[in-house]
Amino acid sequence: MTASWSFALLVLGPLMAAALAFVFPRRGRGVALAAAGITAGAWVGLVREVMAGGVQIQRVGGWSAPLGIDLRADGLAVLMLMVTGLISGAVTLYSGRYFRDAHDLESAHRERYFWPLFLFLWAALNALFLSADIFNLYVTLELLGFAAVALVALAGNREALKSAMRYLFVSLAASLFYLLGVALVYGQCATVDLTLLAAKAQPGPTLWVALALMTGGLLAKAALFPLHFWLPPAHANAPAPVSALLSALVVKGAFYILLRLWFEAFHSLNTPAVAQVFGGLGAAAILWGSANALFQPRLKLLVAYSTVAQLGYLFLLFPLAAARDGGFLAWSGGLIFLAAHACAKTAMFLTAGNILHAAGHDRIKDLGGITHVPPISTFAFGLAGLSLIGLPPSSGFAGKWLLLSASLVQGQWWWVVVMLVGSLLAAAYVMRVLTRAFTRVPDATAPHPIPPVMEWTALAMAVLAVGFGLVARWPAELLRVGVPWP
Amino acid sequence: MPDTDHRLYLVAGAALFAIGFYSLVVQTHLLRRIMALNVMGSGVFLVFLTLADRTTGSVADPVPHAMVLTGIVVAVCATGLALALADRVQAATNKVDVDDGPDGSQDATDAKEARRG
Amino acid sequence: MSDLASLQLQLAVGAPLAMALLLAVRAWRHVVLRGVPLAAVPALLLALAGPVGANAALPWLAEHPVLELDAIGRVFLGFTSVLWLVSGWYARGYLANDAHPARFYLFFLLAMTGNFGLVLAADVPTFYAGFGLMGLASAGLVFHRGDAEATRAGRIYLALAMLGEVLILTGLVFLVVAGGTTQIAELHHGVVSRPALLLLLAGFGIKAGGLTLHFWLPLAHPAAPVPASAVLSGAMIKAGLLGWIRFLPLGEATLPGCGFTLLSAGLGAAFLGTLVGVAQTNPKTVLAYSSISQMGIIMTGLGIGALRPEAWPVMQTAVLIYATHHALAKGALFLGVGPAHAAHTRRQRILAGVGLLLPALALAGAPFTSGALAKTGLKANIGFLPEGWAMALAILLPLAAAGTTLKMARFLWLTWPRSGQTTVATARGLWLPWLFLVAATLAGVWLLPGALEVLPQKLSPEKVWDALWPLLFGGALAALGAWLRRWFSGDLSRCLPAGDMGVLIERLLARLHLHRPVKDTVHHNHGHGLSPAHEASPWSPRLERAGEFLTTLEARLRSWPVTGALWLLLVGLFLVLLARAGS
Amino acid sequence: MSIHALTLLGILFSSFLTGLVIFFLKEESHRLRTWLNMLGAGLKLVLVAALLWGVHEGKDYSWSFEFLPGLQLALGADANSVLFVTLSTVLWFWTTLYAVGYLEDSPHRSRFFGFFSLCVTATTGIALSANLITFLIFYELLTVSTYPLVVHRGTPDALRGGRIYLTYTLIGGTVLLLAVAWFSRLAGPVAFKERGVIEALMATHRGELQLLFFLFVLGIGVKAAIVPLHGWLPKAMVAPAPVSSLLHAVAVVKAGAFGIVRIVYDLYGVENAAKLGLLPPLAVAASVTIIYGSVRAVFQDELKKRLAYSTVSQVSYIVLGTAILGPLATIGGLVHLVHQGIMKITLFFGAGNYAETLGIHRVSEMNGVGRRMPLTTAAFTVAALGMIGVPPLAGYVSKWYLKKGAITAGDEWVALVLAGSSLLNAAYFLPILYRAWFLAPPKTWPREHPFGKWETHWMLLAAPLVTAALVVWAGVFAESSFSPLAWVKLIAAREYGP
Repeated sequence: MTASWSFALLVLGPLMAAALAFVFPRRGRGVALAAAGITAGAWVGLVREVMAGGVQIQRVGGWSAPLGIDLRADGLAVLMLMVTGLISGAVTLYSGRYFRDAHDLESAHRERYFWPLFLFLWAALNALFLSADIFNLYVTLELLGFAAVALVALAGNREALKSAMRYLFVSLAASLFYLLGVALVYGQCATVDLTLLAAKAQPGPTLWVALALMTGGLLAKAALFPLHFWLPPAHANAPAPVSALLSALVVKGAFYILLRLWFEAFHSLNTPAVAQVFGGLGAAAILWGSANALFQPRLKLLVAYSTVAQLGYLFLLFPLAAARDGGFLAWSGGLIFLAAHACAKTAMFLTAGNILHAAGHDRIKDLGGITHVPPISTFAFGLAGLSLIGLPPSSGFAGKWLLLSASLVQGQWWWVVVMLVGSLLAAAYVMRVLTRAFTRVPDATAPHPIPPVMEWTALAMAVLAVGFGLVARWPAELLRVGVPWP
Repeated sequence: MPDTDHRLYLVAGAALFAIGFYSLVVQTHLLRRIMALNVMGSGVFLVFLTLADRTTGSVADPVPHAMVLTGIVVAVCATGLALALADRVQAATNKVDVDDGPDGSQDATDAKEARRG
Repeated sequence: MSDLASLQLQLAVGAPLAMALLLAVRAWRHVVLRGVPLAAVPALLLALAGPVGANAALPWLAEHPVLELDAIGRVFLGFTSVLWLVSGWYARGYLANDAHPARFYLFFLLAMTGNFGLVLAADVPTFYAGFGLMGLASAGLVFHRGDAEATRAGRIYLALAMLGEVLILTGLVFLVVAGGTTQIAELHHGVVSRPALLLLLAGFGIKAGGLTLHFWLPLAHPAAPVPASAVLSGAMIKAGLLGWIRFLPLGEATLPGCGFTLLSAGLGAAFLGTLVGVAQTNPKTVLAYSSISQMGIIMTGLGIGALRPEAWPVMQTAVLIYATHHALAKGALFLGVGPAHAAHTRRQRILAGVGLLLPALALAGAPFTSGALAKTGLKANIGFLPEGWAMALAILLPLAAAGTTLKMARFLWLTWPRSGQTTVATARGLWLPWLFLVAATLAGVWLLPGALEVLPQKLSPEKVWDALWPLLFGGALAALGAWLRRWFSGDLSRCLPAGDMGVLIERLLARLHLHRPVKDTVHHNHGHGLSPAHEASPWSPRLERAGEFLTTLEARLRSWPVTGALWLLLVGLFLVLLARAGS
Repeated sequence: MSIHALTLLGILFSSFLTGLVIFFLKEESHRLRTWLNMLGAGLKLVLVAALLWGVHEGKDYSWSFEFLPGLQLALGADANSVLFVTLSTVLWFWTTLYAVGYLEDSPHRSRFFGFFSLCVTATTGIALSANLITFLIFYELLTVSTYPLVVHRGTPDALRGGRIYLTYTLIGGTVLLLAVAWFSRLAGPVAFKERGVIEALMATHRGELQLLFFLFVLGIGVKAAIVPLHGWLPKAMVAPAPVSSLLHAVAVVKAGAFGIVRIVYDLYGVENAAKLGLLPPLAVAASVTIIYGSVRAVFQDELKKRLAYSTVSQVSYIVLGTAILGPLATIGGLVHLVHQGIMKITLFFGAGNYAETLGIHRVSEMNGVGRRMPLTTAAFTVAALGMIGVPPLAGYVSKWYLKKGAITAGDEWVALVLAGSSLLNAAYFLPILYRAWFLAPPKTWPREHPFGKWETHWMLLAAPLVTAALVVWAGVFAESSFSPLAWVKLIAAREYGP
């Protein structure tokens, strides 16, 4: 019973809030907080059901698949919902102050649109994680894309608009790739329900084409190297909280669908060769993204490229989790890593926002003069960096450790090498920023004071990114619920 | 209905999709790109409808129609959003075609003195 | 063991240490300075009256006794304490107007502590502790004067002292491991360990000024203030000897290698000392060289002991006698330098002359002197040696004696109190201690155990002649030299500089430029100084270029056409993969 | 949770919480910060004392918590860890006192002391970690928490030093991570145990174990500054003096040495390591380091650089001790863990005092400093002589046992290496002492900074004097039952038990 309520509230809560916030622009913050409260409650109810009674399925309007629309919550979905909730909560707190910047005349106007879009995005995400069929996934993905693009455009300046435009084109094209795939799949199997597909899917030319198209589209949305071309500008030019949302959650949506496809619906087609290619692309992303992050002129660009790199780690999950022994190690490892990266990235982008706010720019080479003034933000950045580098006991370490041991168990040592090199590169670019924090410059410019709530939210997320590693056992158990294992 | 027609429609849809994608990639004018996307979309819908007729019964499968309808709605929204955004871009850059040089990240320009830091 | 005895032992070592520590307290400093000579009194009393076998165990330090007084130790403690006492006494006058008396006495007392400690040590760590303390502290004495000469001497001394101590420590550890105990008395029931033998020979050889390791000595002894050189040359140098006696398995095993090394090194030292010594112009340097040759002669004694274990008991007596004799005489000569320079009145001059002459004769081994006694003691045991060596020694030892005479003549020549010499040096408080030591020189040896057994052989006429002819020969040589000197003028010590080999080594090092000049890079920002605002790039230039290349490449990659193509490629790739898997 | 577990956690948190609080203190609240520091240090001291007693009584201390499926975060206290934890705690107390005096009215003190406390937390964590993964965690924490201290001054030099430090340590950490992961895969998540845990694998995985050992040493050797992994140490000298003392005596380098001890004794087991033929290479590496470090030290004019290189060589004594089979060498190595600590920290305190009071940073500026600052210089002298191995000071005891152990084990060459290193130590320490005591002081010092009654700030004076006293105590009373040596003998007995 509670489950069905949870489903409803998780999707409708933010959606209603979005509508309200649109109608009452002044009340945006309060509405969002309320939505956060509601979703949190709903999530708690849901997670208790899932832990107790396993996978929860909700048939909307009582229609069952293939005709009806199913909502489904297993361990993976619940975990994603949790991450979404956490990040959105933080962003809510942060943005409540962020858009009240007296120095920026447009900020009020921005805030007016921020709240509805943000809540809409939140609703789309929750819906995405709960949907159980590939067409629903398409719809939610599309909605997610719209919200995201609009949010990027919110920054309003030239670069932001241009990157938003490009983002929109890519995301639409990608969705169409995906949709075409869906069409073919339906044509072949006459269903779009994930579980039914798992049973029905027979390898055949149509499905091959379909899966290839879907994967291609989703890879573009997940900005996996070499299709990351839209991500850095979009993430770097969006307002700080938006960048946080994009890096932490939006790209993960596409990744989530990929997991559902390859490990659930079409696991029969998931061959080692495919898995290795995914892994290879992931590895390339790690190296390429980190290497580029090393040379970025602006803080937010650096963080964006680090996202490109970190997404690569997620894709190492494919070759490792597909294998028989140590598969679950990698599965849980990859997803814990996902959560870790979400928290850490949020913290980083929020910190970047703070620094931008304090210094009026985010050119790394000129940060020396000021960064040591807001120590809390620096501290937050450092902690988040800890998790990105994967230093123990951070959650990043927990995830990396599981992936490492999985690859060692399976003797796929090359991934080990990639991961370790990746950590070192991460250390290099994180330190590039932190070093500035310690530089002492005689003529340090007096910074623009940062509202405490913004600093503390960033710090909280960073602490979460580290502390989450100490309780990483719990998500690992959660993920066992309805683990999509053939 | 013989399969040949199916294959014809499918090929046509695929062709539309390909053409759309091609021009999305090569065109720089924003409106053209938006239209390219719509062409791609139509290709997909065509494929959908074709496949709806898979069953050799009197009545076609309703689900694809539903999906296509949804798809069209989405496409319309997308086009709307894209047009609005394009308008803003034009206002900001007073250009209608966005070249792909320094896009947002100002790589080429900032990169050099960036590396001093 | 009675507590009294153990207390005596502790006092003997503790007294100088305590005084050294008291020096730290400014308030009591002047009191301590006055009382310095007393520091050696407990040791002297112990040497005279202490019961042999007395030992002191300090439970909080180690479970076994750490200090013990045995027969050998007693002899060494005897002359050592006398020397320290007298020098301390002498120093009070000598340093009357010195800049840093406290510093001098600090090192003086510490060295004294070490010296007594090593003499009385019952176990290896204690011995080494004493040895190390003495070695380091005496460096302070050598440095004391602080002028260029002293600094150079101190450096070289310190270098060799450290080398010696390291060798010794290593050797001792080998010994302890082989013997399975740290108690000196029980060490040699274990097997003889070759490396230990080697290391100890070299290590103590440095202290004892054995040939090739001796060159620090003629630099250090003169550089130190007179009272310090007296103890250096008289007492501390004997620590090396004691080390050998204690740690070489003498009288237990036949050690041919060791024995021949000692013999040859000893003889070599004896003659090299003469050769270079006579060339010196500084009387103290001459004395230092004579110490080298004297120690050389003693080493021959040890050598015999090493070759012929059965001979060792007798040899030991002889060696002890010789050591005592040399210590006292050499001390007297060093201390004599001061008064001799300061002698103004005629009476003083005569007194000084006699005072110098007596120990000089003794060293030269004139009949009826301690020197003669010591030499006879040594010669008596040559018989133990194989023929060749016996013959050689029978000839060489007298020649060495002649050499000693020559050096003594040179020394007297250089220091002989002449009328009308006006030196600023006031001799207040120098005469008494010095004369006391001269007396001790004449008397001291006869107190030793075994001295009187040697005596009867000594009185026979041929023995007297044996003692006499080297003296006359040496005298003749000296006269000849003095006569030649009329025609040949010029400083011999130029071509035979003090610290013969050391000089060569110094030159070698200088050639190697080991002491690189430190480049004066500016290190101001080491303090709290602030940095210039702009910092250099974190990346190396090559890395920077790599970075530029990377970013431009990335820019290309991110253009629409490229990505579009890649996109399609990816889709195709997956298609192919799937197909290959499927079919 | 048992009282024992609480003790363990208390030891960690006494400094951790202090650190956290201090971070958010106002820069001005100097008194409060000082009190907090001393309070934390004192509390930790008390707890460690309790621990020391308990372990001596043979009580069992352990606490664990599963943070990943199959991965325990486990703390425990055996003789080894107690040795290290005691050392670091005692020295931390004095270093804190010293640092308070040293950093008076310099900026960013809250940041400094915050990380200072974290650093020590990590160190004690390393000491108390009962299994490999916990060790790894604290090891990395140490790396991270030390960096801000190294770059504290924020000068270009400091930043460069910090960068080099991080580069080395992070790469080392990564290698260690690999080794740990691999080892856990091989032997499962094992806990440290006296005489090792790998008997079962010896027969089957010989080669793998050897490779792993190499990786371990490579990873930990960076912190232990084994040549050629030592490059960061001299560069890190730009840090303020208390940090250098921390790096060299209490935390980082020590953690490295201790790590190697752990790996050899409690993971592999020294007998097993010998069977695998792992010890000789380690011994060679250590010897090379000893000689190389000393030689480099001779040519440094910058006082702290000289000390740094001397650390490079001195710390490898510990490694050398572990690399030689036999209780005697073990004793020598482990006791040097303590002795090197107290001696080196004294030296750095001295160097700091010279820099702080007179602005002296180079040996060539030290003429006659003994007259100006007799007490400091006396402490410095004691420590330096101890380093050379002059009896009866601490260093002499370690060298004695090391040599004895080496010769007993039949590695005579090691004895010669030690002899050579003592000579070199003398070669770079005695000139300093000579300058300090015998040469005439200059008219004016580079940057004199008057401190009222004493020759320098009393806090700066107290610390070195106490540690110097410790040096003497550890040497003179070595054989007594209240000395590092006695405790180390206990450890050796347990490591080589029946």
